Amino acid sequence: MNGIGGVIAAVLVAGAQIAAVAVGGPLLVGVMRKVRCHIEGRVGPPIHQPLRDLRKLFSKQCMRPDQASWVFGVGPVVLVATAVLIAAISPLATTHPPLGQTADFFAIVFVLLLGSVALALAALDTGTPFGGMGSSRAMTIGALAEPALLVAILAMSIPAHTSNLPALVRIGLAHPQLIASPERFLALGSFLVVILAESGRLPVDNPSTHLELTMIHEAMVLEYAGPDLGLVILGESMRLALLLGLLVNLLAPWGIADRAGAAALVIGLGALVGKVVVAGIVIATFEVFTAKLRLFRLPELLAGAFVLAVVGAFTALVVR
Amino acid sequence: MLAIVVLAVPFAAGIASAVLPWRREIGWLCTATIGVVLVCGIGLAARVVHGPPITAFGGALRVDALSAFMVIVIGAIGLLATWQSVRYLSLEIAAGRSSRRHASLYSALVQGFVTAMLLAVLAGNVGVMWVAVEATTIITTFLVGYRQTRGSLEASWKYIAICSVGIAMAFLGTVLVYLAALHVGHHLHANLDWTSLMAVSHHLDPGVMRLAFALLVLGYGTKVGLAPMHSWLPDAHSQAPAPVSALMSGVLLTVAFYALLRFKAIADGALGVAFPRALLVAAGLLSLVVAASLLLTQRDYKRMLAYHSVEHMGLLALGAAAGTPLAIAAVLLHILGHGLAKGVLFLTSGEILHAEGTTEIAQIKALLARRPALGGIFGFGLVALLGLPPFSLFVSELNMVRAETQVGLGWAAAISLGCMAVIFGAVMSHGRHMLFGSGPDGERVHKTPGIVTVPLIGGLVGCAALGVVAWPLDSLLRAAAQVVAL
Amino acid sequence: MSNLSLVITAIAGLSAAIAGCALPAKTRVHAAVAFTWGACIAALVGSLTVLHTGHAMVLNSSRILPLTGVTMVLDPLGAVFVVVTAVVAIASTLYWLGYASHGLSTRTASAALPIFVTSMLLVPAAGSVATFLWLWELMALSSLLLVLVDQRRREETRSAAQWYAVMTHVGASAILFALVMLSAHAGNQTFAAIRIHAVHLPAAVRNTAFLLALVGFGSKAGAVPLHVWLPKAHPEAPSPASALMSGAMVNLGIYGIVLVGDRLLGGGPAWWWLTVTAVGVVSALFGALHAATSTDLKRLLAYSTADNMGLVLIGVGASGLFATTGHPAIAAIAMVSALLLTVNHAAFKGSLFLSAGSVQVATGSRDLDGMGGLLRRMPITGAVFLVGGLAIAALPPLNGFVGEWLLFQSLLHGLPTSSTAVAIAVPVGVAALALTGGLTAAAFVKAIGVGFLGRPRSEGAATAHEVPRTMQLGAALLAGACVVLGVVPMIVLPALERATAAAVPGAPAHSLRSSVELRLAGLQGVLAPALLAAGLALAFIAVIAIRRLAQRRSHLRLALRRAEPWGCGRELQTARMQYTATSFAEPLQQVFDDVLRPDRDLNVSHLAESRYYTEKIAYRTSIGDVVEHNVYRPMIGAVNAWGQWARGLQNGSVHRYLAYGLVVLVVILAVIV
Amino acid sequence: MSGSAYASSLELASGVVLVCAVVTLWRRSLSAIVKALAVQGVALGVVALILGVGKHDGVLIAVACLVIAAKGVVIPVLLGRVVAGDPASREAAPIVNVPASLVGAGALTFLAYGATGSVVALIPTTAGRLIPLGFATMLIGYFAMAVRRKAVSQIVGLLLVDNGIALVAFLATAGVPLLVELGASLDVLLAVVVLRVLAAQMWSKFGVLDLDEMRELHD
Repeated sequence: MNGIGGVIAAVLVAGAQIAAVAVGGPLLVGVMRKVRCHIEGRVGPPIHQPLRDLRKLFSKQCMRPDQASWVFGVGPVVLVATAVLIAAISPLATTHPPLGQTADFFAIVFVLLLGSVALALAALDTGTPFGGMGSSRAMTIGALAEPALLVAILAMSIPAHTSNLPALVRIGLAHPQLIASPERFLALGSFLVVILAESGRLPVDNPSTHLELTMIHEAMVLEYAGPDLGLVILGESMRLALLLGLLVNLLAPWGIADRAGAAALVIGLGALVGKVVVAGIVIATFEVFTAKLRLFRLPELLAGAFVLAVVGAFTALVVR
Repeated sequence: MLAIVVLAVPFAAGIASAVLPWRREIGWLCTATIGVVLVCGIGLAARVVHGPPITAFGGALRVDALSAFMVIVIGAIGLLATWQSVRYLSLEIAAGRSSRRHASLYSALVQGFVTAMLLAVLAGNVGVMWVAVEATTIITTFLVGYRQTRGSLEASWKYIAICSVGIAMAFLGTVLVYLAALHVGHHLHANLDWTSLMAVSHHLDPGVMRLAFALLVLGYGTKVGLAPMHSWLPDAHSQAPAPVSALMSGVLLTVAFYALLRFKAIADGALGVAFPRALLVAAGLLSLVVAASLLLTQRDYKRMLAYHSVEHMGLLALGAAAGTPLAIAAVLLHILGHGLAKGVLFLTSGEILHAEGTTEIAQIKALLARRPALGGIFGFGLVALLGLPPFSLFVSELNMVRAETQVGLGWAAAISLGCMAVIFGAVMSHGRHMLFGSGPDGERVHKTPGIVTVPLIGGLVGCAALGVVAWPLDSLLRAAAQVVAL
Repeated sequence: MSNLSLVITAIAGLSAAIAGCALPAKTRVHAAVAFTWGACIAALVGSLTVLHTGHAMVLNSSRILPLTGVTMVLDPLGAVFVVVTAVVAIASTLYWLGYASHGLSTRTASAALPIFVTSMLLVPAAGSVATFLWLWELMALSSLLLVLVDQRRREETRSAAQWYAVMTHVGASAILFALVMLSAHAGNQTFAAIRIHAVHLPAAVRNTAFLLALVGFGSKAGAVPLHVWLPKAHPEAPSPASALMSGAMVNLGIYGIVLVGDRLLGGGPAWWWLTVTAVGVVSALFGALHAATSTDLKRLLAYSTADNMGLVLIGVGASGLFATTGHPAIAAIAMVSALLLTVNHAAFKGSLFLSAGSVQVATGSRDLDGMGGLLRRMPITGAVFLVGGLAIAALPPLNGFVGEWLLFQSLLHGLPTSSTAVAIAVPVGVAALALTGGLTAAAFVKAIGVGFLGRPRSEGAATAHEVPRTMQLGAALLAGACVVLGVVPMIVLPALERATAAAVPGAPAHSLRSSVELRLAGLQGVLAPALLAAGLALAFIAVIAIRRLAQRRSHLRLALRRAEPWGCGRELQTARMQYTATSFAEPLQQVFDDVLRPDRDLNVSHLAESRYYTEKIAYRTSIGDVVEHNVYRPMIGAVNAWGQWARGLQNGSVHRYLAYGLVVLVVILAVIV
Repeated sequence: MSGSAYASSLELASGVVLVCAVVTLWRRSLSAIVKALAVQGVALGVVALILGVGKHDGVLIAVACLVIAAKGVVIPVLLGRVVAGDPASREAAPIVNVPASLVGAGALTFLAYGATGSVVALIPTTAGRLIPLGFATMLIGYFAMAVRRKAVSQIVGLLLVDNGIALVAFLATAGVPLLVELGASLDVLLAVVVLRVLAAQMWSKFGVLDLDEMRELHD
């Protein structure tokens, strides 16, 4: 990739990935709702309903609590910005994303953490009990999920001798036996539980509820309206899509573009969308049949994920 | 010549103040005499540091680097004490607790006390040294009982009873040393001169010397306040008037320790290092443990300072047990540093007793808030005593621990550090209850007259200077250490 | 190397102290600050030249400190700590200018602070046992005086000062005995001689010396079993002093461990470093947990100091572990990460303590449950606290993240090793790193959210207004350092590498080739903080642009509307309805209940007439320090019991005293016979 | 004087010194104790006299006369006046009862013999053999001070210690150099005077001569 040509190509790839995630996210949420309704015997709204909601929200008037400071407004923007940044640099459609060498798994996790911390702070700024309740629970779950996540990354990085995400995917592509190895499954298992916790899916938090006692994510964003609410919903759905995309690429990297070129990129995007939709469907069906865990039973779930990751790390150590 | 002046001047002052009824001018005269003693001491030290020891009266008085250093110690703390005793006496007379005649007796006794200590330090003859130390006991008994209260009477009885028995042991030890010296072969000119004893120390009979040194450590240990025989110290020092307890705690204990050092030099020659070291380590550690235990629940700040002396004497014993030139130099520096700090603290406690009327720690609240000058000096005095920089006690304690570890007494040094940590905690909590807190609002801040605070601050600054600047004392310390070191 | 800078530092410090206690009240603080800055700049210049050239700066003088003389050797390792102390000191003294009118202008305080700063500047430059210990204890004494500044008003300050003094003294005695043991075998007491003779010291001496040094320096760094003084002393000290203590003094505990463990003893058996790592893990978790659940702002910051020092200890332990198991390159990276964590911690903890001080000055209290809405009333202090909080929570654009990333990389790449100890230590280390990161994020979201956002919960918070400009500038200086270190850490790393080469035996000179990114030599770990920050900024601007575009395109063009937030339909929203720090931390307290052991007492008072009607229910919960409660209280009780028993020794009867003497005489005579 | 008479008289005198020490432990009434002290002082003087005559040492003879005068006459008279002033001049309830203290005295004598083995070995003469007697007197004196309640009996105990040491001094080294000897005896004399003054003050001011009640200064 020489000079200007390289830069343009990189911008194109980044644009493609960002667009895919920005549009794909809400669509994925729509698909998952559709699957739920289908299993529950209802027709349910069309798949692109979330996109239409976003368009409606962006044209509405923006409201702010009277005592809130600038942090309230910045929260959603940071949430979406972090999602956009990760979408640009992580290996979704191609194993050579722009600025690929900086896409360290550790860095990506902490950028996501920045997004959720920004949202938690914004929730506290509203001055209502719901904001405090939501951010307190979210931060507790975030703190408990952190060890499982990092040890999972450790388990996946040990055999590959690097924690750089594109490199992990490339090595996974080149050596399939690395993927089939037990530590990769254990690590991805705990990674899946962490994804459900981070994006507020069912066993951890019911996305469609308004009940004070149970809602975690919903409580944080109660005060948002208009474009702010739109940004929050967009951000949440992009994060879900991103995390599932990473999970899928680490589990089954087939079809991802390994070499430069528009054709490979298109195939990569197609494969990505397909795999993510499949993952979404699996999660949606799983959600239909599980109930939400009580808040103080969550530590056991996250501890289970942590144990999975630790066992993965030890197998990675012992096997090598 | 200087040696005779050092002795004669305080003696004359003693006679003068005994005869004339007490007035402030007489008090200042006595302080001036001690100033002269200090100046002579420095003069002696300057001459003796590099030159040979000076003798006077045909060898009866002998001044070597060690005794010159002790004269400086006596002079410095004596100056502080006599400076304060002028104020002490005028306050006592004003309060009607003692008459002019009684005050003149007091200053005469103090001058006699200083003269006796100077004689003990300058004596070339070990017997004369014993007599001088015994004389100090008798003189200080009256000074301890000066206040005529029931407590001071009881304290002086215990003081004279325990110290006389202890000193008698020391006399028996001296006799046995003399006996061993007599039977070294040439009976003729054997006498109790320290130099001749040192010359012949390798031929002394080990059996007799072991018995003699044990009795000497027990005997002089009583006067030093080492553990088994320390019980008189807290009573005597807490009941005596402040200037006297400053003198006793700061100087008298170390003069007795000086005597112990002299005899240790002889014993090392006769018995080798093992036995004296074992004895001194045992005494030192026992003193440290006893001091640490009894400081924990102390309720009287004068007794707290007295037990602190027991601790520091224990440290000196440990340092002397190590015996290397570095150890003895550190011990000597510690003697001067401790003398200054303890003197300042006892004088301040005297002022606090006069101002507050009680020696109970519990009844004194927010001293720093109500009497900033006194509280500040008392606080920094405690800091100096606990061995924190910039004061000299930190440097001397560090080097004593270093010397002990080099000689293989690491375990003893560790126990001493442990005891010092316990004592630090205990004194810290007592100090906190006395010094900190806010006084009852509305009470005006009491000012302490400059005449009182100037010498005390001077003493503390001197102690700090000793701890920082090495220039004047370093050579004197090393020369003095060579006299008794291994 | 001309050792002029050390001399100037000492003289300037001394004159600052003299100016501090001699001059009248008005000019006292300004003169002291001016001289202290002189000392800091001199030390800064000296240490930067040492770091640049790599040669140590030596100063010997036998005229100071009787019997031993003074030896000063400033090597690259010490220089790093001097630079950190100087920067934190400059910021704190700048802050002090504004803070002086709020109670830090007494004679002792304005003399003690310059001495405290100067002694901290010179401790890393000490070259012999006596000099090091002299400066160390002087630092302890001056910081004690600073803790005691406003002891008149509060009982907690007095008891905190006593805890602090006793524990520091016990630590100092441990260090003293360790260094004396090493120097006793080595003949003379300079560090150079010790290093030469350390090789053939018997193993018992080396182990005891290292453990004692770990106890002494660990207590200064706030390692858990010995941390009890930290959450007591730091909150009670005036803010510039607590910023200096947390920003610079605790680092010297780390310097001590590296000095004794690596430089003097030249590394040791694996179990040494496993102990250090274990202590680090326990400290990190314990500190983070207590930070997450404490409601006093400064106490929260003090516990997070213990937590960060725990992370640094993990780094130091890992570096030692890798050095013993034959990975010098990774050991070097682990040491660089430990040093970077220390530097970062100095920057953000300093700014946090200073801004917490400004909050205390403005609202009059430190209790988070009484604050709120301060960001609107104190914009700059709020912003500084926000930056500091995000930095300590290790979030990307700021410096906390770079340090933790480097530590994670060194742990990761040290893994495929033969020794099982390392194989167990590393995952546990990573887990601790992660949980601590999560808990710290929760703690600082609480501190920022409850403290600065939402509605003011007390009269003090409602009427708070911004503090004088110098105080804001002091805190902002360190917050700026956080941002710069976060985006461009490369300016610091070469210096840290040179320091590591001096500390870790056998470490390669250049462990990370750092240009725009941090590329680990010989490994595939790369991080480009600058690019990440740029990407974030770009994305942020893009999103705002899209949002504004969507807003303008919508035909309604409605302005921003401020309205009552939703309170389940209640008309009047009061500040009491918000979450407080206690309620925010309640889930975490619930989860970690058996570690924290909060003491709850509930008393219900019934009406006189009948037990079935309750008159008043009072519920009080507070989280004490488990270590203090179960370890220190029983010890103190035992010591006091021993004191009570010992009083019997001196019961006043002259017969008993004479009997003591007689018994000892008889025993001696029996022994001699 | 012929050899054997010289030796036997020396042994007799030293024996009397030790016996008087035991008597002070045995008898309860203070006046009896003071009388025993006087006898002991005289015996000590006689020992010094015999040694002085034996060695034709004029100084020692002078010292002997001084000892007889001071310890035999002056001090007992001083103490006698104090005892006369105190009506309950009996050692009512000594801390250690009489038989136990006698057994203690025996043990201490045995210990004295053991401890001074090396000293006796050093001096082959008869005087050398008698040194343990002095040592035993000193130990018994110390024991007396530690167990007797009355102030006077403590003074007597102290004097026993001094007499014991003086005996050892005379026997071992035929008296220490004159200057030291004078200083020592002057000190002992002054010590007794001081104790007597204190006892008188205690008696006049606080009406108590039982030392066990003086327990105000304690921790």
